[in-house]
Amino acid sequence: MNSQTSHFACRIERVERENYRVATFTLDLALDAAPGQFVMLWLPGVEERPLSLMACDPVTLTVARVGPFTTALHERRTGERVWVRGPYGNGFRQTGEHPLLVAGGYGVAPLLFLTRRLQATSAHPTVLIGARTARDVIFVERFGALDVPVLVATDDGSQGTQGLAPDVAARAIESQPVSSLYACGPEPMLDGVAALARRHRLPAQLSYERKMRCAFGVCGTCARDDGWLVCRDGPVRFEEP
Amino acid sequence: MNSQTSHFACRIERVERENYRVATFTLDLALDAAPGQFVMLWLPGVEERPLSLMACDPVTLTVARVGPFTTALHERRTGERVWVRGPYGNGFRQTGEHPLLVAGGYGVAPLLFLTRRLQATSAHPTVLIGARTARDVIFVERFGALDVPVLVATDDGSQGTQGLAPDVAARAIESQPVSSLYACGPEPMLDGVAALARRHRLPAQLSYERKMRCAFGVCGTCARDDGWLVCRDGPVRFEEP
Amino acid sequence: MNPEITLETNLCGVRLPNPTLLASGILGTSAALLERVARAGAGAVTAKSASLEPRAGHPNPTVISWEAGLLNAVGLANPGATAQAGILRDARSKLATLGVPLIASVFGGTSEEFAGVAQVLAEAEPDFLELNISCPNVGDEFGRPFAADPQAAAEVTRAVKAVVDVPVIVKLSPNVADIAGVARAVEEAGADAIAAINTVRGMAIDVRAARPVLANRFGGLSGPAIKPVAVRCVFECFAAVSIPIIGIGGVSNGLDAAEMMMAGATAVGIGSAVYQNGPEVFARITHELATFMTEESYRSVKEMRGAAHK
Amino acid sequence: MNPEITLETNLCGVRLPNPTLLASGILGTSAALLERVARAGAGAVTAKSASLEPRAGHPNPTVISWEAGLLNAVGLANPGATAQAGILRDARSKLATLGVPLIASVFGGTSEEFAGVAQVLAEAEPDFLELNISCPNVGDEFGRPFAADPQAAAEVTRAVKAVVDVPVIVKLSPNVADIAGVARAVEEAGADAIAAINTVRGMAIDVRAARPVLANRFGGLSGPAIKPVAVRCVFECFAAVSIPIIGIGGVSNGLDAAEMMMAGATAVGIGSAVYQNGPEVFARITHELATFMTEESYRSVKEMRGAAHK
Ligand SMILES: Cc1cc2nc3c(=O)[nH]c(=O)nc-3n(C[C@H](O)[C@H](O)[C@H](O)COP(=O)(O)OP(=O)(O)OC[C@H]3O[C@@H](n4cnc5c(N)ncnc54)[C@H](O)[C@@H]3O)c2cc1C
Ligand SMILES: Cc1cc2nc3c(=O)[nH]c(=O)nc-3n(C[C@H](O)[C@H](O)[C@H](O)COP(=O)(O)OP(=O)(O)OC[C@H]3O[C@@H](n4cnc5c(N)ncnc54)[C@H](O)[C@@H]3O)c2cc1C
Ligand SMILES: Cc1cc2nc3c(=O)[nH]c(=O)nc-3n(C[C@H](O)[C@H](O)[C@H](O)COP(=O)(O)O)c2cc1C
Ligand SMILES: Cc1cc2nc3c(=O)[nH]c(=O)nc-3n(C[C@H](O)[C@H](O)[C@H](O)COP(=O)(O)O)c2cc1C
Ligand code: FES
Ligand code: FES
Repeated sequence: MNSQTSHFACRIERVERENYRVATFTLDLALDAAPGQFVMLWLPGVEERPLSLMACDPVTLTVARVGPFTTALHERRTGERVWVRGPYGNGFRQTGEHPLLVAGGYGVAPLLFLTRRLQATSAHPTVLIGARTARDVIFVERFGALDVPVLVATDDGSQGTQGLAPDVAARAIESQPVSSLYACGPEPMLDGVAALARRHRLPAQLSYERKMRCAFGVCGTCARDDGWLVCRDGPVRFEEP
Repeated sequence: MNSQTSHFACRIERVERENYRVATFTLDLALDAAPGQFVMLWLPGVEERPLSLMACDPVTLTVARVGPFTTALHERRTGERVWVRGPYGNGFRQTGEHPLLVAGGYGVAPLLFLTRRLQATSAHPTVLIGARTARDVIFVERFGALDVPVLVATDDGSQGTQGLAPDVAARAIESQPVSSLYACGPEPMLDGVAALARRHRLPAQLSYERKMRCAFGVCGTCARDDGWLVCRDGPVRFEEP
Repeated sequence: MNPEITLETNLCGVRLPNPTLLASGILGTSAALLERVARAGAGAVTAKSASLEPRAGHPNPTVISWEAGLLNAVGLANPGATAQAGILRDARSKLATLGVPLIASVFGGTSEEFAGVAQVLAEAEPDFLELNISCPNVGDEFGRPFAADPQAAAEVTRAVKAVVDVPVIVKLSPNVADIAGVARAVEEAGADAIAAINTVRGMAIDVRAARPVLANRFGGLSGPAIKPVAVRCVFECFAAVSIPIIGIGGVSNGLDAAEMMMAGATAVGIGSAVYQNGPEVFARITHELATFMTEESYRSVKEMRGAAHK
Repeated sequence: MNPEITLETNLCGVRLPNPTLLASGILGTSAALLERVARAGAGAVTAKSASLEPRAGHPNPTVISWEAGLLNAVGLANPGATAQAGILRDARSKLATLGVPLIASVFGGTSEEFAGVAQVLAEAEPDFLELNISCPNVGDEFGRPFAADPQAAAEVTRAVKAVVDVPVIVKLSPNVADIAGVARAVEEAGADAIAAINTVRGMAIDVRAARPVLANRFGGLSGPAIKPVAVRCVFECFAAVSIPIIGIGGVSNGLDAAEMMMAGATAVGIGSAVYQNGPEVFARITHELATFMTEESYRSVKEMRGAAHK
C-alpha cells in the first residue's frame, strides 16, 4: 500500500539447488526474525504462500517443488523479483544444553537457522535429518559446515541409519545426552517426536503447517482442530513434558 | 476520535480574574509547548477558538470576554469541563541578551510564558505593558513576581507612561540596552513595533491573530494577504533587521 | 470492575454478558475457534458466512494489512450450508455453558438461496441468523450486493423471515449513497436487528508489480480507517429505524465501543482489532468500557445508547 | 532528477509541468496562497469551491485530524462567485509566469446555479472549471449531492457545458454504490475530465462530550485512511470511461501518486498531505515519483497510466 506497502519487492540474489526438487533462494532483503518464523511469499499473478526462514539477513528460503506455486518459484532466475511480507508467527525458544533437532524434508531450513542461533549460546545441538531415501537428504554439508554432529535416517537405509526419524531419534536419546527436542517436517514425523518427548519427559518444540491466508491470526484458515492458530499461536508449538 | 481523540477533555482547576473582562483559566492538562504556541479550545455546543498558552504545564489560558465564545468560557466554573487540541503553531525563538517584550491586552499571556523561558537563559528581558487605560492593565504583579523590569504605557496616562506602546518602547530603546523586540497584541500595535524594529535595525518577533478553522495549515482560513498562514507559519513572525 | 456497573446487553430479547461480539469472517471458521473467542470474553460470536454449496474462496493474496487497517477478499470461503450447520451445532453446545449467544451468518446469490441457507443453518438453532447481503468481494460472481438497493435488501429479508423463527439481523453495506434508506426498507420487511457495517470497498496496487495486490483485485477495508464511516452509518441508521443496531467497523478499544453506542449501537462487533491483540482483545475492550463508564457515571450500557443524538 | 524522465502531463490539452495538483478546499482560499502552492511545486492548483452567494461555512469545530487522516465540515465557506472571480483573475496573472494551470471550483444548489456560478468564474479565464457535485457536508441545506445519482450528475454537467467553453472536470463522490455508473453518465453529458474522489462521509463522536465533534455532526474523511477507496474508485472509473481522470484521496508520497496513475489517473490531486508537510509536499512527492520512475524504468508518467489494468 506504498506509504506502508504490504509487501517488500525484492530480487533473487542467488539460487542453489539442494537436490532434484529442493532449491534455496537468497533474496536482497534483510529482516529481523527468529528461527521458526515464516514469511508470505507472493508471486504476482500466481499465488502467495508461507515459507519458513532459513536465514533472515539476507532472507533465505529453501523450497520444495511440489505444485503450481513452488514450480513458478523454481522457474525464477537470479535477478528476478519476488514479493515478501512478514516475518510472522512465533519462533523456537532456547531450552536445554543438549537439544536434538529432528528435520524432515525442507524442515531442515528453520532448523539450520535455529542451529546458528543456538551455537551463539552455550547449547550443543545435534541434528537428525530424516528422509525417504538418499536423494531426499539435503543440508548435510550446510550443517557440517557449522560443526554440529549430523545424524541421517532414511526409510530405506540408502544413507545413514535405516528407519523413521522418530525411531532413530529414540536411539540417539539412549546413546547421548538429550535435554530437549525440536522438530520440523511432515506431521506424522511431528507426532512421532511428540510421543517420544512424552515418553522421555523431554520438552519439545514442533513446527506445524496449515493452509494460510492472512498469516496474522484474523481469517481462521490455519486453525487446528483445537482452535490453535498455526500462523499466530505457532507455527512452533511447545509440548511441556 | 478516541483511540486517537482529536481533543483532550479536561477540567478547569482554577479561575483567576485579571480585571473586568479578562480571566485566567488553569486546566488539569499538561502539554509540551513553547511560548507563542496556541491551542484550540472547544466548548461543545458553542464554538472552538484559538487561545495562546500562558503556561503549558498545567495549561493556562488568559482570556478576554469579547463575544459569545469567550462569554461562554467565562461562565464556566472550577471543576467544569473544556476540550483542548494542540499545541499548534511556532513559538518565539530566543534572540539577544536584552529583549524588550511589548504586550497589548491579553498579549501579556504568551509573553509571560516567554519571560519564564528567557529567564532560564542568560537573557535579561524587560516587559512593556500597553493598554488603553489603567483598568485594562493586567499582569503587572505576575511579571513583578518574576523580578523583571515592567514598564506600563496607557493611552490616557492613567497608569505608567502616557502614550502608545510602540512610542513608549521607542523611548525605552533610547534609554536602555535593547537587543531584540517581541510583541503580542492588537495588529496596529504590532505594526508600530515592526516600524520601530526597522528604524533601530533590531530583530523582532510579532505574534499575529486571524480567524481559524483547522489550526494546522490545511484550510487556508488564517492566511494573511501575502499567503502567510498564521496557524502554521506563525503565529510568530520574524522580522529580520 | 465497579459492581454498580452492568455491561449486560439485551439484543432482541437475547442476553449477552457484554456488548462486544465477534464479527463474521474473523476467526469464526470452526466450533473450537468460536468457543475460544467466547472464552476470551466476547459477549456473542458470529460464525463465518456460509453459502449453499462449499466455496474455496479467492486465491491468495486474500488478506493484507496496512497502517490503518486490513484489506481482504477472502471470497466467502466456507464448507457449505450443511457442513456449516454441523459446525454451528457443535459450537452451540460448547457455548451453552458459557452463556454466550451464537450468530450464524448466511450468504446467497438469490433471495431463494438466502432462504434455503437460512433454513439449513436454523436447524442448528443458533440464537440469531445474520444475513450478509453486503459482501463487497464477490461482485464478479454475484453482481452488486443486495445491500446496494433498498428493494433488493427488503426482498431478501422477507424471503428469510418467511421461513425461519430465529431473530434475523441484516448486515448493511457502507458502499451506498443512503444507508438509512436501506435500513428502513429491511426494518419494514421484518428484520429484527441491523448490523452496520460490512467492509468499505477498496483496492491496493503494488506499484513495483504494477498490479492489484489482492488476487480478486477489489477487497473490503476494515479496521481503524473505517471507524468514522461506521460511526456515521450507525448514527444515520439509529435516526431512521427503531430496531436494535449492531455497530461494527474499526472498534479497537473501549472508547471506540462507547462511541459506537453513543451513535446508536446496542452491541458492538469487533473484527480487525483481533489482528493487533488476538482474541484477548474482547476482555481488554470490555474492561476499558467499564472503566470509561465508571469515570463518566454510566451505570448500564443502555444509558449510552444514542447519547450523541441529544 | 534523471534527464531522461519527463513528468510533464497533458490534461485535456493543457500542459501541467508535473502530474501533482492541489485539491480544492486545501489552502486555495486566496490568490497569494494559490501562487505559494504553485511555487512550492504543484503542477496545477485548484481554488476553493465557490457558490453564487457568499457562505460563512459551518461553526467550529470544522476540521480535525486523527491518526489516519482528516475529518472536515467547513461547509463550503467562500466569498461568493463575484468575489471569487476576482481572486481567480488575480491568481491567473500570478500563475501565468510559472506555467501552472488554474482550476476553478464551482458549487451550486441547483443545475441552474451551477451554470450561473460557472459563467461568472469562467470570466476569470481559469484553465479548467471543476464541478463540486460531491461535497458531503452541506446535506442539511442541499439534500443529497448530485454525485449520488447518475441522472442528476449528468444534468448538472450538461447545464454547465451549455454555457462555458473552458474544459469541465466533474468531481465525483465515493459515497455511492456505483461510481462507474456516475462516471459514464457525466462523460456522456460532455464532461472533459473526472476528478475522483471527494471525501468519504464520516463522523467522530467525542465520548466525554457525548456528542459529534464537528458542529455539522457529519463530515468528510480525507487522508491516508481513504487512499484504498480512492484507488478503487479511480480503477473503476478508468474501466468505465475514456476521458482523463484526476485521482484524489490520501496521496501522501511518490509511490501513492504512482499507485493512483496505475489505477488510471492522468493527474493526481493532493489535499490532506499538506497537513504533515506544508506546501513543500508537492516538491517532495514529485521528486519521489521521479525516483520511482528511474528505478522502474518509466520514462513518462503516461506509461504508468492504467498499468494495473493489464
Ligand atoms: C508455516 C509454514 C512454513 C512453510 N515453510 C516451507 C518451506 O520452508 N519450504 C517449502 O518448500 N514449503 C514450506 N511450506 C509449505 C508451502 O507453503 C507449500 O509447499 C506450498 O504452499 C505449496 O504450494 P504449491 O502450489 O507449490 O503446491 P500445492 O499443489 O498447492 O500444494 C502442495 C502442498 O502445499 C499445501 N498448501 C496449499 N496451499 C497452501 C497454503 N496457502 N498455505 C500452506 N500450505 C498450503 C497443500 O496442502 C499441499 O500439501 C510452509 C508452510 C507453512 C504453513
Ligand atoms: C493564535 C491566536 C491566539 C489567541 N490567543 C488569545 C488569548 O490568549 N486570549 C484571548 O482572549 N483571545 C485570544 N485569541 C483571540 C480569540 O480566539 C478570540 O478572542 C475569540 O475567538 C473571540 O470569540 P468570541 O466568540 O468570544 O467573540 P467574537 O464576537 O466571535 O469575536 C471577537 C473577535 O474574535 C475574532 N474571532 C472570531 N472568530 C475567530 C476565530 N475562529 N479564530 C480567531 N479569532 C476569531 C473576531 O475577528 C473578533 O475580532 C487568539 C487568537 C488567535 C488567532
Ligand atoms: C478477513 C475478513 C473476513 C470477513 N468475512 C466476512 C464474512 O464472511 N461475512 C461478513 O458478514 N463479514 C465479513 N467480514 C466483515 C467483518 O465482519 C466486519 O463487518 C468488518 O471487518 C468491519 O469490522 P472491523 O473493522 O472490526 O474489522 C470480514 C472481514 C475481514 C477482515
Ligand atoms: C479541509 C478540506 C476542505 C475541502 N474543501 C473542498 C471544497 O471546497 N471543494 C471540493 O471539491 N473538495 C473539497 N475537499 C476535498 C478535497 O479536495 C479532496 O477531494 C479530499 O480531501 C481527498 O483528498 P486528500 O485525501 O488528498 O485530502 C476538502 C477537503 C478538506 C480536507
Ligand atoms: S492464516 Fe489467517 S488466521 Fe492463520
Ligand atoms: S486555520 Fe486552517 S490554515 Fe490556518
